[in-house]
Amino acid sequence: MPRTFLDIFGNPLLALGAGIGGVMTVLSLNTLFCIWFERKVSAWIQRRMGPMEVGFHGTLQTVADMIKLLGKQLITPRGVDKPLYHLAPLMVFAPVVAAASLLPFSKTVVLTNINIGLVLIFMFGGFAVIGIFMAGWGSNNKYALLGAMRSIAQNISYEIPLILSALPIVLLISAKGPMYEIEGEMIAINGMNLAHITAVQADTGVWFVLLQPVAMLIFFIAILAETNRAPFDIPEAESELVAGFHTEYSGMRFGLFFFAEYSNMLIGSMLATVLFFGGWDGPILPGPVWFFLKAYLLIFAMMWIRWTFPRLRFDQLMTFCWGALIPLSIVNLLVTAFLIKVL
Amino acid sequence: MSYFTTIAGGLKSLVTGLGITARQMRRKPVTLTYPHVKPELSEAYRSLISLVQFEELETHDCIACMQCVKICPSFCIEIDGGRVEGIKRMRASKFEVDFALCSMCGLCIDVCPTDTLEYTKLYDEAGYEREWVYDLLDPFRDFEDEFVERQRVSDAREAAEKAAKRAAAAEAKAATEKEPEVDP
Amino acid sequence: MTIQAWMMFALVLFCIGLYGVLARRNLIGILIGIELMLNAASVNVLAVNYHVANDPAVGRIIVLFIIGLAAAEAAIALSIILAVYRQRTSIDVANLEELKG
Amino acid sequence: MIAAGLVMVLTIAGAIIGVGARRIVHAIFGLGISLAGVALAFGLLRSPFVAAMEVLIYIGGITVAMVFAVMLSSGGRNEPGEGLLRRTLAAGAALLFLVSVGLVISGTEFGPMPEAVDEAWSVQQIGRDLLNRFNVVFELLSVVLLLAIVGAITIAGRGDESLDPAAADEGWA
Amino acid sequence: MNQSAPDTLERASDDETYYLNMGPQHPSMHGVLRLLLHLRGEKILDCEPVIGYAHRAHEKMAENRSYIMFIPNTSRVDYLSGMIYNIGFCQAIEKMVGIEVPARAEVIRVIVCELNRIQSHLLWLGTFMLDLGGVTPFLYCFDDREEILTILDRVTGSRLTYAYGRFGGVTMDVDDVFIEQSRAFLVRLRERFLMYHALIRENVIFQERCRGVGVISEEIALKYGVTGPSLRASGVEYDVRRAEPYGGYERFDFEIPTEKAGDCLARFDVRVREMEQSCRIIEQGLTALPDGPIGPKKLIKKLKPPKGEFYFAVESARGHFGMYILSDGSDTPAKIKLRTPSFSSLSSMPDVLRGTMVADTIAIVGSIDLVIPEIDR
Amino acid sequence: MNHSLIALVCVASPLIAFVVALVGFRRRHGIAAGIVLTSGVASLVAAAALLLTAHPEAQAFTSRWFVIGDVSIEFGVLLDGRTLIMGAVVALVTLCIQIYSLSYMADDPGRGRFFAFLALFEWSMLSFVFSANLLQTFIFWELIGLSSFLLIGFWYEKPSAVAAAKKAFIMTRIGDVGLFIGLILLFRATGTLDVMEIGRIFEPQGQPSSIPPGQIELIALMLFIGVIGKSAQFPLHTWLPDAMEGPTPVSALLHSATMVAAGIFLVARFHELFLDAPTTMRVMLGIATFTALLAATMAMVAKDMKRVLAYSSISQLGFMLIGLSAGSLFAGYFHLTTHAFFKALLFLCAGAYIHGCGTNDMIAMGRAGVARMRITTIGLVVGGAALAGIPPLAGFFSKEQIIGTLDGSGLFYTIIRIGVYAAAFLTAYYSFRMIFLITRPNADSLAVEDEPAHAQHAGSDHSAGHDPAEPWVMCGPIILLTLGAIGVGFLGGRIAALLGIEHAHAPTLAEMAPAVGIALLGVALAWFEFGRTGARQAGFVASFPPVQTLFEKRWYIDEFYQRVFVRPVVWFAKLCYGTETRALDGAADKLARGVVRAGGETARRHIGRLQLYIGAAVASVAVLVFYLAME
Repeated sequence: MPRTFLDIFGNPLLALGAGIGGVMTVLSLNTLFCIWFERKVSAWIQRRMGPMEVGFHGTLQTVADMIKLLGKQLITPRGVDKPLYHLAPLMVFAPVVAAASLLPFSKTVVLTNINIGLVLIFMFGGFAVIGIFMAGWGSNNKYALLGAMRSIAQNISYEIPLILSALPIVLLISAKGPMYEIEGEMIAINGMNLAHITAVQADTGVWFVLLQPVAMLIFFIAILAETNRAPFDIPEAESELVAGFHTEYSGMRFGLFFFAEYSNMLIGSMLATVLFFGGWDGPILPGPVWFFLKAYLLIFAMMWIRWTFPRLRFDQLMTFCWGALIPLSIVNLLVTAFLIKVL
Repeated sequence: MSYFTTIAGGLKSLVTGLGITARQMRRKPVTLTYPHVKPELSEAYRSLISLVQFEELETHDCIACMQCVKICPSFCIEIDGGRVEGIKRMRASKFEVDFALCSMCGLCIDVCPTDTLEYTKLYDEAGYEREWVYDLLDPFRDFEDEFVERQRVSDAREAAEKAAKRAAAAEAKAATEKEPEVDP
Repeated sequence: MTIQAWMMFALVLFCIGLYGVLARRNLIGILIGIELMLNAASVNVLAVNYHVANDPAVGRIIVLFIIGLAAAEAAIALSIILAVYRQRTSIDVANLEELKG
Repeated sequence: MIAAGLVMVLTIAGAIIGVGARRIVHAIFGLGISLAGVALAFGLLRSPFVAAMEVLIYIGGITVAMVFAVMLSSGGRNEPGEGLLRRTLAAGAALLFLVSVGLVISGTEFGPMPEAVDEAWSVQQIGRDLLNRFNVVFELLSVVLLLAIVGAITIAGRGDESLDPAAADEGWA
Repeated sequence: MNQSAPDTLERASDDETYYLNMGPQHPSMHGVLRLLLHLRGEKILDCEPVIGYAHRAHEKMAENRSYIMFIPNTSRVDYLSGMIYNIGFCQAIEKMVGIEVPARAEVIRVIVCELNRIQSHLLWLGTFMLDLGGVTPFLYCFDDREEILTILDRVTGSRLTYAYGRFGGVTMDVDDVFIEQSRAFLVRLRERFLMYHALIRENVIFQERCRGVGVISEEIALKYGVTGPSLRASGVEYDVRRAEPYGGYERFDFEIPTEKAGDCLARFDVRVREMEQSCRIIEQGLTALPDGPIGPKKLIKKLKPPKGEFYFAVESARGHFGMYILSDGSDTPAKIKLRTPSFSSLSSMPDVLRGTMVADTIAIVGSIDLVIPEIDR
Repeated sequence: MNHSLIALVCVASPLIAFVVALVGFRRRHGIAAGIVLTSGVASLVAAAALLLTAHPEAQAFTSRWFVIGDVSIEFGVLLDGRTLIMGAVVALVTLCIQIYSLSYMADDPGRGRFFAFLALFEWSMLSFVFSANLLQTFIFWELIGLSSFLLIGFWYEKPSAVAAAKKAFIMTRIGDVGLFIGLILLFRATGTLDVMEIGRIFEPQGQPSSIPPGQIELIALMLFIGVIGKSAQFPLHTWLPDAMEGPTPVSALLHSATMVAAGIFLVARFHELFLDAPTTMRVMLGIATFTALLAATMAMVAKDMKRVLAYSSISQLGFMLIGLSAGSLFAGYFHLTTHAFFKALLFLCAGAYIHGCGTNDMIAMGRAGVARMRITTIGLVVGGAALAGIPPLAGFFSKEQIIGTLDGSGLFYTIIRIGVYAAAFLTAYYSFRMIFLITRPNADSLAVEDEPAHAQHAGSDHSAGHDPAEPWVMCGPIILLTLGAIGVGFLGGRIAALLGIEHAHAPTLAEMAPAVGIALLGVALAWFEFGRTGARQAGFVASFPPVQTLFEKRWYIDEFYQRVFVRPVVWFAKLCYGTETRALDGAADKLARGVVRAGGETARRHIGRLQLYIGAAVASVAVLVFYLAME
């Protein structure tokens, strides 16, 4: 089983510092890359060039934008609920970092190895809702408030299919247990341990997307909704709500929301990679490379989808969740449980 | 049954959409990288107006007839001018256009009796003040005296020719008029 | 931490919740107090479970039940609050003292 | 030890904001802080799963529902403050309770701490227990939850009236 | 939360009504239009359009200049069907005074007007998709529209505000290159229609967003005088080109597409089918382009129509565009009143929007194809 | 896959479909129908798989639900011959009817709800059939009642439908009381809720020693009361004809293989117990025979096609009970199976006709030329002939079996036998009367159409004269059931084997002769009166107007109930009301006013200051605790 940072550094504080540093670095680079990538993908799809000026093919464009955002004045509009308004970007951002530290990106070294990693990630996902609400409420802006309400309703609703479509994996892993041999080592296997999930996939050579295509689809859709990506980008639907819950934010505060969104995308794709695509499992290339490759392929799919489809209406979104995804995921879960019991 | 056909149809439409965008992704971009590449303007491109430099005159041919001033819907042309000492032709002494007002409709060009107005090929001109007055005569000022001189010469020659002609004609006429007198 | 410390902590939390229930005029404020009291009870249960009980799973299950019940209670309470608000456009308990014979 | 102390301080502070804040939205966030502290306390008591559930359900669910209730009701503005008398009386009652029960707690002798049996439980164990030993309670709880949902919808639901343009029209007449 | 309840409200409202300003500056309003929405949750109880933010007094300007000087103004009233307005005004004056138009000029006018109609519809298609959240089709539509603009640019010298019409003809003649370009464009457009069909019309999300949304019933449409594609989508087969043919349209063979449903989807379908019909008209025009002059030898600058009133209407991309001209016998009109289709379409909005959701508002307002300056004139 | 899982699929899929359809897609009818149909197919496949693979020996698969004291309440499925056959029949017929409803209900605004209810019904019925436990049996028995109530009253905007649904519900509830008592007694007597266990207790020859014979009789009688209610036997049969107010597919579902058959199935289920109660069996035999005859006479004169079929259902249910109570599980069960096919078929045909021409009146139907609906008419003829017992159709074999079991001697049995023969004769007569009225309409005959035509189906706008359409979704089930009505009769041996019984009675030609003869006689009479060219199309009872009226008025049983039960009860209730309001209340009011005044004073002090009360309570508790702590 992989060594954790705690094993490597010995001292918990040191491990924590290294972990946070590592995660922040990865997330920052990811955000820089993703924004550029998103602009490029949209440009390709729309037969444009995208950013071309700063750096080779505009690669440094995001850096320039970031510097611009950093230099911008942090406007605090009159009438905002100050504590909430100021805390909101951090509240949106902090859980993301915490959630990112739970993912097993490599076979040998991970940040943390917790038996209930899956639940914790969902837990941190739940935190973000509060942040969004704080932003929407604190801004004292109608569009922001409407966006926040939509966002909360959407996030809470889509958490259900998200969890329900992850549960079949937990069942599949647990069914292998209680003891399972990985590379000659018998371990007490745990269905909610992300490292175990990856290890079992790598060991059997069967990625769970093959066993659980329906769950994969639901999970992917739910992640799209959780990260407020089109066609579920209703909380920030620019044609309706201007910019949704972060309408009133400027400068780096706005940057943090952006940061959180792209980090969320990365975490969602990474989680999907772990659950359905075998995590770091892959030939020739080292594990982390595979891991990020898969995650970025999923991110590419997200962008592709965003730049292809129109947006759903809010009630349609909810109907889709409660009327289609949740029943389907329940049926899928039941069928999986059934088959595991039978086979 | 329709339930499943609906779902399948919906999914198919989504996949089709993705396929289309994927196909477009492989095509070349259609944009022009503007500051690096200049756009090609069409022949008829309507832009700021300027005065034509006629080959034979070596200058413009504005006769200050005020047609364009009258027809301009933006009231942005100001012309002064009149008879220049010594030549027959009317000449504009002031031709100013406030391009902040001009709407490039082209009516002045249509209406110009001497066809001395034309469009420039400037597409990225911009004014920075409320009044953005161009003196269209500016490029021609230096030639004006020369032209007037030339014109005077040619006018004089013309006048002389004309006078000669007229004289000849008068003679002829007189001759023809006289003849009957002689005749009877 | 000793069990006494945990229990005192839970007691303080409970009393703060109690104060909220007694003092607030806003129905949602009262509900917040109730939630605090429930959480105090949960802490207490887990503390006892951790320090004294022989069967470690029982306490956790009880807490899970408490959480579940709290969810149900909150749902009902909030819907009642909304209904009250709709009825008299206020969620101040002072306006609800109408139980006059 | 230090961690536990910090957690307690955090929880109590959150709770004080929760009951003391003038603005109800701030109170709800105080509650959120307090609940996060409680979750950390659960973690210290070696029950991370329960802690996760606490966060998921309390913070992710209940506080958010409260926030929604605030948005749908008064909007959290111009609330009357509580009178001094009211606060004093409430504080007195709470303090009385604190002192008397505190005395009881401090006077009680608890048995010795049993062997730490951390590995004896796990999520699987909880699941198994829920469905075997406690299945009647489990089912009762599910019934209660179902009824709560149905009840909540019935009480708070405005029915289809608001979704019907014609009815909305009539509302104007 | 109604701290900003405006005093323009006459109707009593309860505490739960929520007021939201859509515009005048809002990403989804294609101009400076302000919709004051009365919401309950996200449902619209009522809607008040507030106009006038883009008012430029075109009608007043007409009273201060001669007829010909008004020509550039016309294409600025509705900048998306500028050509149609422009030529429509010329046609009105020609009919009023009795100026003959040469056959070639007439056909050229039809061709450029239909090209203009197509580009207007394409732009509508793109922005409508943008309102629905689909950014990519918008750029595809603009790509196509760009072709039309290039073609028109070659003959008119302008891409948007064409002052192409003159009394009795047009300013510039078309050449073979124009014909070739137009034909090539038609071929390309027909291919693109297939793509749009697959990408947009077949898309299940698009259908969900549009089907049954914003139904303008025939009754409401007639009540408010909604015209153009929005009217035809409600099942009324009214098109000025057919009802009161002008400018040689009677010689062309085309259909008037109608739909029954009256919802956004029907309006979409009608517009797309209309583009196809325009393609047909252009093709016929290109084939049958006669030789001859394109206008009077000398520009008609001054005209003094007889005293009296005159009304003339053309079918713009948005519907019935009417010009009411009051002449006092001098060379400047005493009054020109423009009847613009967007204004009537907007008037119907409160009735249509009531009971829909905020997101639908965007779709519905987008689907009726408003050009705000046209409303404000 | 083992059998328990298949059975679970069979039972659970309708439930899932019901929930999903009702919760998610009530207004999206196509989707709801699709889901329900899918579940129907799943159930049918599962039931068929069970039938083809399972052992005829009884197996029970149960899992514990909860334990109260010593009794563990279990849920599960019991698989033996009886349940397997019944399950397959139920699933097949239900699926046919679901498919059929696609077209029949095509224009109904509440289609989604309808299909959801169909799924609910299927679930209840299947769970009832497969139930391994008395409690489960009872729960699903009641659920059947509930779902039939929902289905009969489906068109709830029609007052008559609501009344019919209410009537069906109440009538069967009367029987349910008996059933409930019977089940409790049974539980007390045997000490177990396990159906298999109960079967084992009563199985051996002779009566079980542990239970006194009188008690067995009582239990059997009580159970039989439940059966009377559910299976519409005299005297609780009156709800069934009224239940025709429901949509025709519902009639087909409820009155062929399912709801009414539940009663019969209950008797079959506990047949061992009934065999140990000879006296009750005689009572049952008598009642069943009487019911068969009574209903047949009603069917003779009815004009409404669905009513004819309803009466015939009652009559045929009587036949089944005759078979069972004469001691032959096989005879009754076989008839139950065959009846399911041909009666469902006939109902579907009736529905198709009604759909086609918009009237329920057979005479009007015939004159409207519905016989041109070929497939339906073939179905009608086959179904009618099967009902009449014409060889070699299904009804013949099973009815022949029933007649064959009546081999007792003595006056009682003689009377019974005469009654059965008469009922069989009348069955043949009325079924062919129906066929001839429809296939050989005669505008010149004496037959009179009901005016105004009693149209049930709201959605039909076909005018008489043009060819009514036969959509394939309607024809499919009809064809399938026609094949069933032809073929099932030959499966007697297999059914007997599944029931674990030797083919009890292999009839000889001589034994067959009277039954066939009687049936043919009935057919001949029907031909003479209705079928031949120039027939008067008036039955022989028309010559005796009082009798005709008696039959048409259903022997005045409904009126009798009205007079004897309903009116006195209403009168008594009014009396009570009067007494209470005038005499008692007057006194009470005075008293109450005093109390109210006293309470008012108290209440003024209690105005709902909840927090104050809580604070006071907490403070007092705290003081108490403080005091205790100080001790």
